[in-house]
Amino acid sequence: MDTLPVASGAGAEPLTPAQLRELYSLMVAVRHLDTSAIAWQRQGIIPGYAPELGQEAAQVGSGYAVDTTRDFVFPTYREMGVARTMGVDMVAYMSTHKATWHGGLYNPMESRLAPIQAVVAGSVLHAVGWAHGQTLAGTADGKLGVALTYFGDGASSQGDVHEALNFAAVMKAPVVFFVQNNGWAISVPTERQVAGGSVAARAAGYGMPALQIDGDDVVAVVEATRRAFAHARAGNGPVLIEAMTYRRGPHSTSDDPGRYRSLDEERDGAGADPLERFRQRLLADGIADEAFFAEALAAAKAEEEQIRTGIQALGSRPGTEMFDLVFQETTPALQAQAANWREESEHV
Amino acid sequence: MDTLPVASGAGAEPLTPAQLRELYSLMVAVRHLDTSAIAWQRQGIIPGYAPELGQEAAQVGSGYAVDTTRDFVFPTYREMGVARTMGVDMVAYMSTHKATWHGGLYNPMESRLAPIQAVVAGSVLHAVGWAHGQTLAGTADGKLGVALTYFGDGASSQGDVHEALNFAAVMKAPVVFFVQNNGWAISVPTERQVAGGSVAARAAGYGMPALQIDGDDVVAVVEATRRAFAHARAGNGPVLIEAMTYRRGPHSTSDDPGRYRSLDEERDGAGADPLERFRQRLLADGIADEAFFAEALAAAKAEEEQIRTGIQALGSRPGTEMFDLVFQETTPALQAQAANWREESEHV
Amino acid sequence: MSNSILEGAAAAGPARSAAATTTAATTTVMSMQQALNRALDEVLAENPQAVIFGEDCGRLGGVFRITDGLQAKHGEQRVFDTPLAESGILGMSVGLAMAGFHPIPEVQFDGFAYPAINQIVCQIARMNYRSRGTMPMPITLRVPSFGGIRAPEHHGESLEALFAHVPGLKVVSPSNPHEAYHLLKYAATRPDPVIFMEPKSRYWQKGDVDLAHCDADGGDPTGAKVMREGRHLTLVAWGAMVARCLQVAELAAEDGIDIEVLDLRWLKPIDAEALAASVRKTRRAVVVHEAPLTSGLGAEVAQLITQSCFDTLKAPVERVTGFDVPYPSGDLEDEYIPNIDRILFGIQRVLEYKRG
Amino acid sequence: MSNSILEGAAAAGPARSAAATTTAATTTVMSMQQALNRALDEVLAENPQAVIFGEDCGRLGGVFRITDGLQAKHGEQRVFDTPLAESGILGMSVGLAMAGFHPIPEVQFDGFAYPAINQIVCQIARMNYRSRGTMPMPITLRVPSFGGIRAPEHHGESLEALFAHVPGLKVVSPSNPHEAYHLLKYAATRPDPVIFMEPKSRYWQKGDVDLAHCDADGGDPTGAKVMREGRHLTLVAWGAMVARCLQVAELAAEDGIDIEVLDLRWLKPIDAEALAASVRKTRRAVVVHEAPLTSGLGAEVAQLITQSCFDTLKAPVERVTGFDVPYPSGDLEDEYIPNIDRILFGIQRVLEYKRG
Ligand SMILES: Cc1ncc(C[n+]2csc(CCOP(=O)(O)OP(=O)(O)O)c2C)c(N)n1
Ligand SMILES: Cc1ncc(C[n+]2csc(CCOP(=O)(O)OP(=O)(O)O)c2C)c(N)n1
Ligand SMILES: [Mg+2]
Ligand SMILES: [Mg+2]
Repeated sequence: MDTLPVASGAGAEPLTPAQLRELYSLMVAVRHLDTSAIAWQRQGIIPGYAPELGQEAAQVGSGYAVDTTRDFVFPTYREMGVARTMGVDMVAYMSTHKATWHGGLYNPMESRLAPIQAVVAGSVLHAVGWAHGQTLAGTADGKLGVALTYFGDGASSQGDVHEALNFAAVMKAPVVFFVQNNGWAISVPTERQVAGGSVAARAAGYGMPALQIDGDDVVAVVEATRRAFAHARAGNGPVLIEAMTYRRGPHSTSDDPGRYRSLDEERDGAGADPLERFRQRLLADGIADEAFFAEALAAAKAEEEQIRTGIQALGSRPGTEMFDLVFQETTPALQAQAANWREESEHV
Repeated sequence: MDTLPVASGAGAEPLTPAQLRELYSLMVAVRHLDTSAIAWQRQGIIPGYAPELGQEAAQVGSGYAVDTTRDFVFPTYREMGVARTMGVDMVAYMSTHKATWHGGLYNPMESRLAPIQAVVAGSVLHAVGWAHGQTLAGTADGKLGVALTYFGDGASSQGDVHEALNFAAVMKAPVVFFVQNNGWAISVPTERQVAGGSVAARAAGYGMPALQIDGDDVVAVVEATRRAFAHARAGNGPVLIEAMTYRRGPHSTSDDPGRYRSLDEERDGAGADPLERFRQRLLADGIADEAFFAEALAAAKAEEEQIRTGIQALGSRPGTEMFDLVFQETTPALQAQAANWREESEHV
Repeated sequence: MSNSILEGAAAAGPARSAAATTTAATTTVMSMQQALNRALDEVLAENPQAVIFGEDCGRLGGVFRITDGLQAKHGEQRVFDTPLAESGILGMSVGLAMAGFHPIPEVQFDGFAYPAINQIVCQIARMNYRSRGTMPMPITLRVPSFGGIRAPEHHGESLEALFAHVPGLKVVSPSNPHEAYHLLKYAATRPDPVIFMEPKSRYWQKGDVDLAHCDADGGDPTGAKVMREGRHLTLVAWGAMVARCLQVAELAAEDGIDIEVLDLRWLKPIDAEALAASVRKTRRAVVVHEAPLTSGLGAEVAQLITQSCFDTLKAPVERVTGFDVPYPSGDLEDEYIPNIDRILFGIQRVLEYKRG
Repeated sequence: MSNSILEGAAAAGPARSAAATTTAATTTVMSMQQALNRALDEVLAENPQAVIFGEDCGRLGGVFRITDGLQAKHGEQRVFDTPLAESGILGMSVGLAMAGFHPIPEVQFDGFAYPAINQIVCQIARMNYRSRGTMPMPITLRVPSFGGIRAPEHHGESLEALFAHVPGLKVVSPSNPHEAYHLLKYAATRPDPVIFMEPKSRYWQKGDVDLAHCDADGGDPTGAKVMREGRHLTLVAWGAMVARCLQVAELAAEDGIDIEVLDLRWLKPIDAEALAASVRKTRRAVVVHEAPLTSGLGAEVAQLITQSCFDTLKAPVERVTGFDVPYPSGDLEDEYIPNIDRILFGIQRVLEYKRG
């Protein structure tokens, strides 16, 4: 499925030991925050959460390729690992799961991460538009900003994904379509979702290069994403990456996977844990040792504690924001409603 | 692009001389009616028309493969040739261009031709649903009714087409997707519409067999469509056919192609006239002679006259139909509006 | 309206069993989820052409479990999962209807009906008309609707004004388990497309369900329904707001204000006569809905009342609704959805209205 | 309102030239198509971030020629054709807005806005809110709208009630060339999403355009506008119905009935004060629109009037609208769109209303 011209992948030097360790630290931080968030939900700290257990390599690896000075990332509701890798303020990010603000409290323009997107396939076209904007704006150094857009195997069924692939390819827009094929869309397995069995296989029909990769191998993910970015950045048009992974947890904290898949199926489908795989590899290659792993875990724990404290401290947003943030230029009708609301809620 | 397993195409005997002559007669009838309709529009008999000049082979050839006792056809706004080939009442069909009734006055259930469809890609999903209904209903003789759905190169950009291809392939629905790639979607040429250059190339991404054929060769069209029908009928799932043809006329009688393509471009793009090509072939193969051609043309003219007379005789539909045909079970609100309308228009 | 007598029976009750079990004792206690599930079960049993499908409807039984157990009982041909594409689901429904089926598709959440609007408005709603009555569209689209469950974005939308504006659609919303059972059975046997808006915040509320008949008169459940009689003011509502209005009426009664609560039930066609009959008596009306104010269905209801009761009305019809803002997150939901206080303020404005 | 003096000049006029040509004589005669084309030309010239795109917008200049000549003049980067997919066009607009552009997409016909509704409602309308004001959506969506041209199915839809109900959108419709020029220039320079509904049946009607300012007060064209003053009754309309209401007013004047015609212009936000001011004076109102009656914007207008003028109103506000039926074909269009007779009947009902 590797239809990306090799020539265009040039310039991607192998990852250094320091980078490999950084990737591991990121994956541990993400894993720890992710599993903690489930605990938070059980403890009533947050009302719900969509875990990404098992997708750390795909998320950290792809997010690692982003240049936040010029690229822009379009997540779904499950890209916590990408956000963390990009250095987004994680209290502001996780606030969406506290139900503080749909889309999150972080500043998307500064973070270069679009607001959390709850519509399946909702932002894939936005990425194409943003990317075409880079082409229109032009570039002084021949290097375009690249849009990186995430979607799932389930989302691949939406018409918007097709329109996005076609628009991007017709316009040669610098987009990297990053599909996390995690085997499931809530209760529906990929084989009853994705006709033909592979999202990457769709790309050829648009004359678009594609890579289907082991999404649980973080190094493979970084390398593939970098190749794709180099291709798009140079003005050669979009690339599709299908990272094969597995949704190890429930769809969300309100889902009950026992209704549609057995524990045996889960074990078989999931394969080896990407974090553990990477750990073994670092050990085998002598790049990291147990002390490093312990340190990384400790850092992850400290980080999670800080984020939890931040989340717990988050109050509700003031009701005036309901009215004030609708428009850049408010309207008399909205102001009247706001005044009415203020009056009636102060009475109480 | 022929990815349809040859084995499944079995059973399609070569066309007999009588059948070949029939195809020619149909093409002449369609050509004559089509060019006449433009004249009708100029004469004020009908307000508008979407000609299919140059697509006679694609339409007659594909429509010829339909078994109206069990199949169902889903047209766009440009499939007059298919309707004629299927034996649809042509006054009732052409009435839509008289602006008598959106969708046409023919009975779609009896004709096995869905109402004329003005939404680009609008009915492609309907075909999938109807076809899946055949699977659900089952078949006594192992032969399924097949849905034949038409769409254009422009329509291929719509999300609904992707959803339809995916649904059909996931459900192995007996659908033949028949794309007339006529080079243009109003003013936009295929190369700026269809990324990768071929709609047929998309099929592989869904694990769906596809045929890209010379849509101006009526025999090739019949044979391809028959193969596709045999495949789908036997329960092997959907097939996509891309018939390469050319929209020789304007998009519609209100279009001015001179604004976006030159006459030279038209001549080069269109290639040889499919009707003339077929005529030469029949002559060369000794299947028909000038006398036959003259007879076919005379029949076409007589037919056109009859249809024109029928169209001219068509009055406006009574206003009560506006209210009576909305629901199977009308509502008090609608009845009140109808009563009000009746009262106010009788006053006048 | 005492539930307690039958509560025990209902706990072990037949909420998921087939239709044929109607006994002499036809009243039972169910949640709305159970009532809807039972209605679908019976529809499948009674009409071999009925098919249910959508995202996660099959094995999972839907994210709200409305189709729970139906695939296991009626088979994968009758109840099935589709790929994740709402336009696909509704577009497919058209074809199934043409093939003689009665499709009962589900859109997983209100906010995900938007990708299907093109198929709903341009195809489903018009096909009977376009085909001159030869291709009826007996499609019952179930849409878990409205807010009140602190859900993520797009999971708390109120699309009734949009649907009600579309010629060719009928729209209905039940307010309690009893209505849910009957209205769904009625809707799912109609020859026309019906949008069935389920108030998701009420799914788990239990209530008496009289399986034998919906309304006291035993007729079809086609119009609006007086849920509480009153003399001083008519509260008009639908879906989850009906229960809230009943609460409000109880509170107002403590102050001697006698409120009539009208459950509109059908949002298209609207029962204009029921509105007129009630307001002719009470001479005052407040309409309550969750959707944003502007161009909401409350405007239509208010205008219908004003048209028929202009001379009797003591005050302009008041609207208590969601604001013209995107559905908010978390706690702000309580500010957005009409709450008891805001409804009471609306009532007060009407009662205190003085012609000037 | 005499056009004749400038007619000659207009024929050879500067309708397609750039913005800078404003001279002392600022009034010229143009068709609405020319006025819109000129407005877009000027917007492109004045704002380098403005981009125009859609189906057949580029080389062809749009099926209605509204973008005629703009690609040749401003280049293929500024004015371009997209593939045939409305969701794609609107979804792409979001990304372009994020990248700092001011997208001015076109949907070829009203009925083909439906495939884009998901992107419009769930994305464009909410992005400013979702991003807490950090990602404004200065998107001006042009939609050739309404009926009256005997077009094929789906080419004569009136979506204003739908758009007006969506929090986060603004909606405007011009009624003549002058309004078209100014409202488009104003809309296309706003930082918020505006749906710009062009009455396609008026594209070829000519009229005076004062290029210098829109309204007499020289301010922003933000509210409704009195197109004809009158004392006996207020006709409220927008788009193509304004001209028809002006005709009706002329006819009524022959019978001594003095009608005020209010062009609503902005369908969201609605200028409630202008409605109140007019009806406080005339004490009677009829609202006219092409869209189906039920849940149409007429209900909102009527209710706003009733709320503010309950005491002064002599009769309930009357609505003269399209019926709750799919937009019909051919001659039936004349029955469907409010015609002069139906509007006069509506006026008569209001004038003859007797409290009983
Ligand atoms: C348009 C739309 N339809 C339905 C949903 C409800 N929904 C949320 S997530 C989901 C499954 C998505 O599966 P996939 O794209 O594979 O992503 P994953 O959850 O596996 O990360 C569904 C059906 C939605 N959010 N948006
Ligand atoms: C959803 C939708 N968008 C836009 C249009 C307007 N329109 C009518 S035909 C057409 C071009 C269609 O091109 P293609 O699919 O290639 O078919 P052809 O006209 O060449 O037969 C367009 C843009 C439409 N009818 N439906
Ligand atoms: Mg998935
Ligand atoms: Mg074409």
